[in-house]
Amino acid sequence: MILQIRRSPYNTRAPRACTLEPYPVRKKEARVSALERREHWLAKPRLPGLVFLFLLLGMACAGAPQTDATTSASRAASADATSSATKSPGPHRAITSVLYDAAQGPALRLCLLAAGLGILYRAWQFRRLTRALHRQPFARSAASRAARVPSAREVRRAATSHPVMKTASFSFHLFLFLVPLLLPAHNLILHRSLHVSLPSIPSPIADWLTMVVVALGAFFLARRILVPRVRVLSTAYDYAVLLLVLGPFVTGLMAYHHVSSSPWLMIAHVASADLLLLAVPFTKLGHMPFLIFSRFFVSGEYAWRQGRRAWGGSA
Amino acid sequence: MKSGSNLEKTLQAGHFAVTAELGPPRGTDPAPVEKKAKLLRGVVDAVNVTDNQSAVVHMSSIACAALLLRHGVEPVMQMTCRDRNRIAIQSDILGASALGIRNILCISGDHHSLGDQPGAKKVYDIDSTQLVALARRLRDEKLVLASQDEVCGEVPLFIGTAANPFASPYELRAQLFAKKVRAGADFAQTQCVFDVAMFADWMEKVRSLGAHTACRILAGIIPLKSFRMARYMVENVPGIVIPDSILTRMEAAPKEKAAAEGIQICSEIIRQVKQIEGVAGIHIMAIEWEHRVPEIVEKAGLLPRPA
Amino acid sequence: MEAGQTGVGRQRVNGSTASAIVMHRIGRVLQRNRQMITLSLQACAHCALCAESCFKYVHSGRDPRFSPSYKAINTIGKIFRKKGRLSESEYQAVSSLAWESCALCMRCYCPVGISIPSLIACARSVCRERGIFPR
Amino acid sequence: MITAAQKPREEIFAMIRSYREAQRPRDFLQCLTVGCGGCASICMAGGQREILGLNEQLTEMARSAKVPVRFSSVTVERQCNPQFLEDIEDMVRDSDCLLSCACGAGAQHLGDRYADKPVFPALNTLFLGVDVDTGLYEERCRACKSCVLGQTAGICPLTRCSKGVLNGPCGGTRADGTCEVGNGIPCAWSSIYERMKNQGRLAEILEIKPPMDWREKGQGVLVQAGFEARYGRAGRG
Repeated sequence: MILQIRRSPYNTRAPRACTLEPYPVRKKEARVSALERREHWLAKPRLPGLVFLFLLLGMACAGAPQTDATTSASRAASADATSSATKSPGPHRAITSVLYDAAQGPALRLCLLAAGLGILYRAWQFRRLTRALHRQPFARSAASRAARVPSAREVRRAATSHPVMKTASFSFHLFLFLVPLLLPAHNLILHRSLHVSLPSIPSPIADWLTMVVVALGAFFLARRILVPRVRVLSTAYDYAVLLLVLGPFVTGLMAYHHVSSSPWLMIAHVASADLLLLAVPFTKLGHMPFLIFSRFFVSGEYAWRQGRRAWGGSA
Repeated sequence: MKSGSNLEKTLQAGHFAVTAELGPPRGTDPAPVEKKAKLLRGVVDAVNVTDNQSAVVHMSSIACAALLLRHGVEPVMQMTCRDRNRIAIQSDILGASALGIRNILCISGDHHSLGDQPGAKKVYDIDSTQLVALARRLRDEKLVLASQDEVCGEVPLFIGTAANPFASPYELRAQLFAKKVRAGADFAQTQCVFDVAMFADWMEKVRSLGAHTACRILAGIIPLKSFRMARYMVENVPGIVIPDSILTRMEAAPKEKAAAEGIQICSEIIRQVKQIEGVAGIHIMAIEWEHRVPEIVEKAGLLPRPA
Repeated sequence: MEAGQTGVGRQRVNGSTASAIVMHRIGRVLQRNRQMITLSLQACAHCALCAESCFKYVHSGRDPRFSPSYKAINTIGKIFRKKGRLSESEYQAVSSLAWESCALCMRCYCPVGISIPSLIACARSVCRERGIFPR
Repeated sequence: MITAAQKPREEIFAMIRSYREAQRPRDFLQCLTVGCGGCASICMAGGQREILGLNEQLTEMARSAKVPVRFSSVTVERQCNPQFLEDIEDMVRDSDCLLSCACGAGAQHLGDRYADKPVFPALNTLFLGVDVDTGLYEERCRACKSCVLGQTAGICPLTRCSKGVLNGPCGGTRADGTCEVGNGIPCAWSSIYERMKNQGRLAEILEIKPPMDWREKGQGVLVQAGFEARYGRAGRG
């Protein structure tokens, strides 16, 4: 089934042969492969980021046994059914509970720390790359004052993105952030360890929202595969990061529905969440901080506010 | 003797010249011109005829000057660069000279967007300095701009220019005046003087450049009718500086006495300006107040005019 | 920031000196924009939402090779990754992408806020340093 | 680059509507809005985004005024280049009138190329300017064909002085250095004086500049050196 994106508002003329050879989606298949394939995604400039990633994970696991005093108490108290804590906590505890403690305890803190540092680094890098714009006063002669300027509403209305894509990506990102924050299970853990918790939404709704997120993820995956202009850009790296993002949601969903009772499921859930947090500043998920800095501070046609900075730093 | 005009004779003789200003009517009725001419005859050496002042349509300066000649008053025809290109300007100068008009004042002219025809196409083909040079070339070499064949007949002209010592950038104003003198100006009428210290400073710079000998400088004088007029001039007319002392005096004066106070201030300024070395006369710009000019000149002790 | 590239290639052999100078100048261009290029290319989520805002893409019957992100990645991305050491044919491909398929009208919309025109302009300046101009 | 701004929508629609009544073509009038990817795009007047907004607005106006007009749109790279106008030949064949969203030059070029169909301008070409900032453009040059920037430290008296004076500031400068015309327009000559003073070229301001030579100012034709042979001597003068 070829996903036929609705005709975009861009070309309202009646479909008709255009002098250039029309562009059938099907034939594109051959032409796309003719384009030179991209090198292996490991050769990307992102290599340092990924090496840093694996290093951190290894360190986290190594550091787990010594520092788990605090968490084991909380784990024992919770005695939640998901973890296989039924066996008595003998000296050689199962590797799964060790990993689970590590993933939930120090690894989480470490990943949060690394993500925070990463975002700070991006902020500093961003500051160094842009320079402050000094607005000089300008004077308008009568003639140019009369020139008509399309109102902001008109400009926004002729925005350049699809309505379908806009709603899909907006809801995807919204739930992506909301679900983990407002999940009752997460708040439980948060409350027990820090005695503070965010308001949480009822579990069935959270569950339904997770399914929406996973569905949207699938939609984006399909779009990446089927829409030619996206496929030509996509590399294995994009697919990997997309799956990385969906990882915690899928495993969380499986855990919630007890698809399998093996402890590895929870470990996978928490580990993938840590990985996701860690990946934000160092991989293409860095478009999150970039968007905030660029669309808020850099002046440009699509800047949300009157940007006070411009690209081209002091260098 | 460059033109034989009465103004030139007075200035050559070293007398303290007095000129006034007259706005042509906004129509064809010659009566107001005649009335004003009668008021000013014998009181002043020459009368400026404005050329569509502040870009508002009036009778043309040449026609009104010719009417003044008929009434025995010597006109100073103002010529702006706003309305005519170089062909029209040169033909107008030749026409005016043929009609017997001897004095010409070369000014840039107020911008047309300030007047009643903002939609007009601006000309500004040449600017005031180039107009002065053009007039001198016509008079001395009898040659039209950029051509070598002589015009027939003499072109006696006494060339005047405007100078505004009170407009920014101030340091440049003296040198700008010297530039116009080098271009060929014979006399100059400055913007209205209220801040005498600033005017003296400008005169001092002009003297250091030695421009005050070749070109006679007439200080511009405007009698203030009311405080409202003074405030309007300060805020809206560019290049006019009225010190606070005069403004407070005008504000203090009661309504009916304001005019008398204005004339009093005017004569004080004239007396102070006369002491400044290099000032060869005054130019009284009393538009629509011509009937008060005799009183001002008399108060300044400049009557009777030299024959 | 003139770090790094100064010591490059002063051999006496004429041919290689000339190319060394070219490489030095390309290095300087890349060095000046290094951070902006890496940051932008990393931030690009390959979502291809910028395509619809590009009239060349729309007018060419939506050929993906005209989408701004494709142009940016396949011009400056490739140059940057290989530090400017591209073969002649690759440079021709880059120059055709940077000049013929892009009018540099600065209007491509990127939801993330990447300045695609600067990337393509940077690719153009590298091509110019290399002595390659639009056909 | 050439800076332009959109005409009021009512004026554009009035042009098309008057043509519609005059012609009475078949059931509806097909109008092709031709955008331009060059200067009109950069100054946000005639780029693809603007012509889409324009088409939506005009369609609404047509519907509310019950005038059967349909708007289609295409954006070419530059309307001032014959090669790019060839690409849209078939679309023009299917349209009844053209709405050009390019500068004056582009609109006329489109009109010359497709002379059998009316071409309506959607933009008012304003000036040759610089993009000071996103969406903010200032005039710099009037293309007077004999540049005097060398004498005035790079500030054009013909464009940025409202009277185009060549010899020093006129008497009408306000106290804060702005022009008598008002609304804060800076006096070009004040800034020229400042710059010349900083560059130590004050004496040059005091030279009397002769009047500008306005010859060769009719329809400009440029034949670059070395191309005369190709296009024959530019003898018409």
